[in-house]
Amino acid sequence: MRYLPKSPAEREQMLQAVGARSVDELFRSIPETFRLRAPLPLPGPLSEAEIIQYFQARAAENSRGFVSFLGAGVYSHLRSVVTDSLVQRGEFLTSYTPYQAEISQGTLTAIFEFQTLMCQLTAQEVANASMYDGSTALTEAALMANRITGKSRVLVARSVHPEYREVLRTYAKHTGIEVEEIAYQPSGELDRAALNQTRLSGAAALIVQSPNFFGVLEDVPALAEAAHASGALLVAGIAEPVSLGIVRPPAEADIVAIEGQAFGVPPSYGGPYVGVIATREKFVRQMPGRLAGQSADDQGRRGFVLTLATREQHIRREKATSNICTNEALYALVTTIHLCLLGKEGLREMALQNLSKARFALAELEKIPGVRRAFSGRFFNEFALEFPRSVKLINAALLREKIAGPFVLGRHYPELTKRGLVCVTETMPRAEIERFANALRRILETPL
Amino acid sequence: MRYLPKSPAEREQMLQAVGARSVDELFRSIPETFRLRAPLPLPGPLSEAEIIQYFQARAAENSRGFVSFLGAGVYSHLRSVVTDSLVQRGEFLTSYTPYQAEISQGTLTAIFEFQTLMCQLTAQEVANASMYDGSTALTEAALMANRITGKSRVLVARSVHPEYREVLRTYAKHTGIEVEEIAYQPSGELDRAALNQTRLSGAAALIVQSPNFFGVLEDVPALAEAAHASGALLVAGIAEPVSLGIVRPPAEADIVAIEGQAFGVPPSYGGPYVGVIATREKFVRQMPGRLAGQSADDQGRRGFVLTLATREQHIRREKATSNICTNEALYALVTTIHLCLLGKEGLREMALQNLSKARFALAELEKIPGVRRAFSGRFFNEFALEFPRSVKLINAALLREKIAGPFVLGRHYPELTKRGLVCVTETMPRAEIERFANALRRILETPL
Amino acid sequence: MNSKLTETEAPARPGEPAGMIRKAGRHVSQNEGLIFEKSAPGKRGMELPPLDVPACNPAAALGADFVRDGIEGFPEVSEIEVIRHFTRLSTWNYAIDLGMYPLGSCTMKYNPRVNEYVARLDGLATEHPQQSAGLSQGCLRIIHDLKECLLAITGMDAATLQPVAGAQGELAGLLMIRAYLESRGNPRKKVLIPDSAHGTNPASVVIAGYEVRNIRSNDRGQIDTDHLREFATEDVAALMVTNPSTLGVFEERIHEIAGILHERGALLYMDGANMNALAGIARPGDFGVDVMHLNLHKTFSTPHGGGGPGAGPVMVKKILEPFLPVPVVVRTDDGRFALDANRPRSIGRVRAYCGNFGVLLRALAYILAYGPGIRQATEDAVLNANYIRNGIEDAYDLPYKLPSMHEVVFSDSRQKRHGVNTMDIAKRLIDYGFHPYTTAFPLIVPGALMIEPTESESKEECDLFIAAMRSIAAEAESNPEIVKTAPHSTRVGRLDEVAAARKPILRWRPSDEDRRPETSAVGLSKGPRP
Amino acid sequence: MNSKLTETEAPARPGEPAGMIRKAGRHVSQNEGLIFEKSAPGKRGMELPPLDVPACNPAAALGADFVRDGIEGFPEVSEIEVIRHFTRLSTWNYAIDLGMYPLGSCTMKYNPRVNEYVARLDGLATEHPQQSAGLSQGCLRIIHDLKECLLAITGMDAATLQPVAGAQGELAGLLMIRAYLESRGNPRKKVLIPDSAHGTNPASVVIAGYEVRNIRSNDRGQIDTDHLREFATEDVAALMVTNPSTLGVFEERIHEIAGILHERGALLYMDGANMNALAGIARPGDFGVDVMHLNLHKTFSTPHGGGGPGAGPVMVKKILEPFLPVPVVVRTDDGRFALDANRPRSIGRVRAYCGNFGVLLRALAYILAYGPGIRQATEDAVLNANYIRNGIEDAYDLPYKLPSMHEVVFSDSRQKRHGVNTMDIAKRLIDYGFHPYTTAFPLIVPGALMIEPTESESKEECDLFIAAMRSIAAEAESNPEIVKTAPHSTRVGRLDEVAAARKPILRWRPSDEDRRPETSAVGLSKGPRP
Ligand SMILES: Cc1ncc(COP(=O)(O)O)c(C=O)c1O
Ligand SMILES: Cc1ncc(COP(=O)(O)O)c(C=O)c1O
Repeated sequence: MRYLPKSPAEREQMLQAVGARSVDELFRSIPETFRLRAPLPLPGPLSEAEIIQYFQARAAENSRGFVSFLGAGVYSHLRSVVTDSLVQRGEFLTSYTPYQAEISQGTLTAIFEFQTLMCQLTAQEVANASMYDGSTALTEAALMANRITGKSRVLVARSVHPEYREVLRTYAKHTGIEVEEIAYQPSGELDRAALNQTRLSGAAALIVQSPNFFGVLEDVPALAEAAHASGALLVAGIAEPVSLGIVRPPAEADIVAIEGQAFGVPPSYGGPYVGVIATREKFVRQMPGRLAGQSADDQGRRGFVLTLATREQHIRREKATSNICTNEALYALVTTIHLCLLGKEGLREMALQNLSKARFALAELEKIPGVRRAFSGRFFNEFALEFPRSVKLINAALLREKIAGPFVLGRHYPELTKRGLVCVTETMPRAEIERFANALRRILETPL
Repeated sequence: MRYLPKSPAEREQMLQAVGARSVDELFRSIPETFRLRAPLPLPGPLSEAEIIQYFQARAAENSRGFVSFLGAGVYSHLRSVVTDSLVQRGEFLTSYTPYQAEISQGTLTAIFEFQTLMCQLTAQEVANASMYDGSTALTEAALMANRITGKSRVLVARSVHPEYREVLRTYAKHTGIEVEEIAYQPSGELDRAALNQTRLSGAAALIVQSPNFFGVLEDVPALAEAAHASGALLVAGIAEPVSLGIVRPPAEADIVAIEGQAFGVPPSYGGPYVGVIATREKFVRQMPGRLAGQSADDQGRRGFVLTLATREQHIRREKATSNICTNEALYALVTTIHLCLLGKEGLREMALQNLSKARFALAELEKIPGVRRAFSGRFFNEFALEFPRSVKLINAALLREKIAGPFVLGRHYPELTKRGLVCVTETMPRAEIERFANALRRILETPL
Repeated sequence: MNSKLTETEAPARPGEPAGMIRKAGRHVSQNEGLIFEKSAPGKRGMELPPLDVPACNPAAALGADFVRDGIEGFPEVSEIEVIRHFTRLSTWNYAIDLGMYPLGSCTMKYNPRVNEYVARLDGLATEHPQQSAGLSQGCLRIIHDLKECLLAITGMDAATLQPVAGAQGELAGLLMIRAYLESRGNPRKKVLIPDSAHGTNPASVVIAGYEVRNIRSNDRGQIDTDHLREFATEDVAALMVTNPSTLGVFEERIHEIAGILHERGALLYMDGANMNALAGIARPGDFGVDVMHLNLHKTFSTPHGGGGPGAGPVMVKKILEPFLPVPVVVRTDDGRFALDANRPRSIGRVRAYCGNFGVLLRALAYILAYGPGIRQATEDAVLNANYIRNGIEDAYDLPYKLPSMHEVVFSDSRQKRHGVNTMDIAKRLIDYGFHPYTTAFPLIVPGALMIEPTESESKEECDLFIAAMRSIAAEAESNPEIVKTAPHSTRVGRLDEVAAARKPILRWRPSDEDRRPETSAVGLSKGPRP
Repeated sequence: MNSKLTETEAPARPGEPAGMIRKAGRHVSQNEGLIFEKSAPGKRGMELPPLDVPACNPAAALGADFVRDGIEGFPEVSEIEVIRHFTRLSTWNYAIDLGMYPLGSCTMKYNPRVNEYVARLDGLATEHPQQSAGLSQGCLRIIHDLKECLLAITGMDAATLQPVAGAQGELAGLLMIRAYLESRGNPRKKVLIPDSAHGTNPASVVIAGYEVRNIRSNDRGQIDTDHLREFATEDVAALMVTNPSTLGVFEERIHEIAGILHERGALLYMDGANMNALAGIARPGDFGVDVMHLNLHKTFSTPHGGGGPGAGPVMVKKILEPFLPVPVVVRTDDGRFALDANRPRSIGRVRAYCGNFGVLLRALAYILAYGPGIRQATEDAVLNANYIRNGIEDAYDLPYKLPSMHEVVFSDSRQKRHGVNTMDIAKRLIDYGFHPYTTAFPLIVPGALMIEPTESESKEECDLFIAAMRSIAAEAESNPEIVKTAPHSTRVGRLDEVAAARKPILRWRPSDEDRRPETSAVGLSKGPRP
């Protein structure tokens, strides 16, 4: 087998060296009854060429040839081939967690740069080496708030990504954390009225997302003020971080939970992505996940190491700040390289293009009779539309035009079956936006 | 511009450092009249994304979706993604000719391995670090034979790749080398009758190719004997080296000129490929091209260097064995990695699959009324067919079936307008062979 | 430092005595500052196609106080600088592609290149997790096919592929146990964990709302069944056992252990991180396991990438199927695939979407390459571990003598006498051209040397490793200093971890430039001459 | 060796004096034998899909005496061994991706990654050169578009993109000159070449059937026009001039030179290898050049790949168009592209098919990225060369003082006094983290240091280079020994080239194993213990 570097003769020599008559002897500690006699019923073995054929066949069964206006937590942005060619270097791709600093300085230096970039983007003081993704980062932020405040109730806006809220509930359920949801107002922003002191007081944290699931920006400074007024922390989730290129950072939030996918990570049907938690220096010891820190050797040469490990499971076990061990290091590296390439100007320009294209698309779509914007709040590259009929029906028709249409808000918000989310990034050509608008007009003109 | 690592401020500082008031001053030695004022009328600048769009558009204008039975000097064989991922490492891709051995040991070691592999394949004693391709390798082999023998006439079989012969004529014309062609016989082999002593005597070399352009194997030992009998050298060209996995190597030839494309190099519309010259140790000083040799440092550590450079243009100038400088090093590396992966068994298996598939295809095609094999000689993975009508017409019809049909021998052999070359490698699925046969049958059944 | 250097340099020379450094030398290596130190206003590394719609004014679009200006300190560098920066950094790493990476419990095996290739195919990497099932048949089929393979390998009944790491798999598995017990009236209070367990086990137990109760191993490193009988009370929900254990030995009485738990209505959870010792040889489903997770980034070769990503599928017995996380990939009668999220008894979601699809895809590619031949990989992995054990057994103390499976755990007790501990030996291995083994784990072995070669190592590489370990053992006696101060061949020496934790510097700040110890180019930008 | 090591090690330390080694340190590096030394019967690195037709018997198919058996000594290794072998080898190379590669005349600039990406696209890499023009419109369009770009940059009238290297371009150009002169009655006998020319020039002249006549440069490194007048007799076919010359200086009287030749019915050939100094600034077509070649692997950034591939398009004036090699890519009235091979006056083919298409494609991608902005690249290249010249002018002898363009040539005459020559300085640069410049070329500068930074180098990298060169100049006086014995930081020291040429070992042979100096794993396979 091509992955195995042994010849039959070498296997024999090695068996002799260990004094075993047969390879079965090596498994003698497994009770006879549990040892398989028959080969496993698995497909294969396949040659490399056949493996490629299998996956090409699968790829052809997906959405190839369709134009998609989906965002809803996962965003298509330009990526440079430079990033991919660098992360595929074996030295990055096939190395382990950098516990042995002296021969892991490449990874450690990159993590240190990643942490710095995340702090710069969020206007926070410290960021960790990565979490699984945005949904678990937001969830861990809630658990972290609970540890910091010692309070067990968290308030989460209904405008937070529905699947993030599901994950939060799963984790919260048996850690004694009570999750309360806060409604949204017609603007799509969190309903400040529903956020009275009584609900806030005694809460560990108020958890919002900005831009939120409806694409609407929350007023982070105001919400932070409200939360702080009653001793709660503000946790800000960010699922579309490209917005940070132009939108005011959540400096007033106490914990920021990011989904970094938009920074050069392919959609890949849901993962791997890269989550991050950024926060204030004073909370660092309550942070989950790994941290790289600067140090020096006996000759004063700068180097980096994993640090503050006493927070982690391999040292603290049941007292750890989290059970996370393997994280998403390779995608933190992707994000780091991508942001270095994009740079200060590039990130701003990309954000501006999103801002402009989304507005162009909205204008085109609003021209269609019966179609109007669903929420009045500020938005970045995603907005909800109200349609004269159910989004499901509309999407069925759009599929025939090779368009993957608006995200069906009704899936998670029963009250919004006629509303759909449209996302337009810099990757969407004007011509496709116009084609979408024309298709939609035609569809709505034809009576049911 | 993204490829340029300077900020405007840095350019200013550097201009000041060199004491220039403006960048134009740096070009003062170019007479004013010749300095361009207007920008060049070039397309661009394009971003990375636009460059990819441009080339994807071009790719869509080619043969995508067609099945091809073309060989005729360029062969489609399985390649491993491993090869491509290794040659794209910057350390190989972006390094220069290894003149500075101490920091080029990677390239030099690989060249040494390449030379060894080429010797093993051809049963020759020495091989060089690469030539441009098969056509120039064969041509340089002729010039080399001329230098070795001091004779100026070369005999070349008409069954040698027609474009190779054209290149030979171009190079021979003004180096005082006379090129005489030798006919082929019905078997497709060189016509031994035409090869009488009178023609051979006084000739520097007899030049053949095996498998030849018709896909037919030449009887190298016999031809070598004939050539040697009258003091001529035998030059053997090999355009389909995968044959060497199963076919007897040209051990009796004095010079072997190889086109290595079949060993893992993509067709890429004609290049880059990789030529090689292999020969006897005693002729090494007449060889063109670079050579890597083993050496050691002052502590006896093994290392490799470019050697016998006194043959080359940078030392010998007009007295050099060739004008070649830049060669095809990266593709010699591709070939080396590919052959290491394939290995002894793999190469033989691949050759056997070619042998078997070509015979299966021939049998299927010969079942078609009016279609018969054109030459009776031994063949590897390519054979010529005789059709009841012109191949041009047949191909026109096959195009409609999304098949790129037989190579039109009439293009180079006026007497063979009804003959076409069919190549079948291990990459051709049985189903496609059958589809081809059925299409051909249908076409020939419909009267003109 | 030179005397030490001489030691590490010398072996690269000919005619060296046996046991000197054969595998590695030293070579020139590029210094490099942080990317921020290369930044200059106006440099660009990536450009965008021109905007093809009217540009809008951000302040007008968002309101002035919602707009930010340029990010202070954000890098501005060119494409070639990025290429060089990360290429240079990469050369400071050790990797599987460079040599043996014998980290015990981590299963650092070869990561096939074709898996990287297929993961990037247009039509797979490009697929959006929110697109309809109708447009995702290829992705769903991949998830389904992998699930079938993993069920065959583990002998379990149902599975979720949503968890994105082993630890998350543990949590999902424990939550299913809890949901199951709850459905039978009482979730119970405790989960038993052997003292040899990995840290994520207890950490996950807590999030699942259980108390951890550690149970000790007997002097053979096996679970003490009497002890277990006594601890497995009515309020115990489950035992989390790693099998083979982190000592690399099979729990010979695993079936009896399962029996003890089942008698008492508790379940058996198996941490499957060590499945590389069993794939194709034995199936946990056959020896009494109720729930288990797999680490696809270990047993199934998906690249660790410097710490992640991973995937931690959870395999369960029928009784637990109703509690699987949502959504579940189902095959409808017409042979098409769908996502079923409507499962009232589910524990809910542990992560958004369908988990780390890109990792699942690679694991399937790996399994397809072997087919039933995966047994050969397991055999080679166990053969390598035993070959290494046999090669150094007389030089290092082996606290637990039971037959080794895929890994072997020694202790540094013999070297300790010379003041040399497991960390010193590990660092010295670097000079010999190897990545260290896992140190100080499992906790039941003081000063542990945990060695897992995997099947990816040739006899040649194993022989070099054995020679290196023997040579270091000799050095520990003849020249302990050189071991205690290792590594000597790396661009930076041992780094001060204590200082790093005392005054943490966790991010670059402009001011850092001045106090950067290692000169980097920035120090030069002032120009070379005074 | 340690004292030297101290020198090279020390600079990596803080507080070092100016002029010490800042750019590089040393790091552990894997040893590795030859692939043949890792071979063992039965190992496989690549497997094939099963044969889907009946397998034939080779002896029956070919006749027993046409069949060969297994190739003796051919490697048998696994996929991971191949990955490790070539990954390890690669780490022994220096490369543009690692730092400045200032080889004069070689134009080692950044090789954009996107060019590698597009060259591999399905529909481009997959295209067969024998397929009909109808199925090749995309490829032909790429060749056509590139030709148009190159004509715009050079100001010439027609071109062939078939030559696959500069040297082949030279030959093609000279053959066209010959064909043209022949068509006018007399091919003539000689081609004039300045003494500063590259070795391929005279070598190509001979293949074109001409005699080489060297003409000397004047004391300013320019062509001596009086001398030229005297040499440019009736039997001179052409002058081959490199402009800017290999001294990096522009031939200020190039137009007058063209005049002299044209008066006498001879043509002016320009070696365009140094076009990186002119692109966007001046066009050879404007200053009297009749024929020229370009090195796309230099000026237009296609990767050198350790020695090749390249492409050497030849650009000509109208009068030479009829003689272009066949085939020529033409655009038909309907806007489609075709290959015209029916050109009776053509010099014929210089290579099969359409040349190195994959290289042409990359060059076009490079040009499209810059567009008219290519002028900026040229300006930066010339700025870097002058900045470096200015930075070390007082430390090294500059034999020719005319303004430098893209490169600058010093001589080692000052260092010679201390017994240090250009090769020593070059080797010492390696310890400082740089690839050496070009040594001992051009021949008119004894002990030349030929330095070409290209536009791809940042100010930071240039400053480090200047500091290194200045430091070495100081070492040449204070400690010549350390320079003469350099490099000290590489895994192998200076290799004995004389011995290599005296008894050439040009291939591995099984027997070599025994006498391999550097121990490799094979020495170990016998097992670590006596
Ligand atoms: C035995 C064992 N259990 C659990 C884990 C945790 O898996 P992960 O790191 O994927 O969360 C690991 C790996 O670190 C392990 O070795
Ligand atoms: C000035 C000059 N002319 C000609 C050549 C020859 O070009 P090539 O190596 O592509 O044949 C070179 C490059 O080596 C060169 O530098």
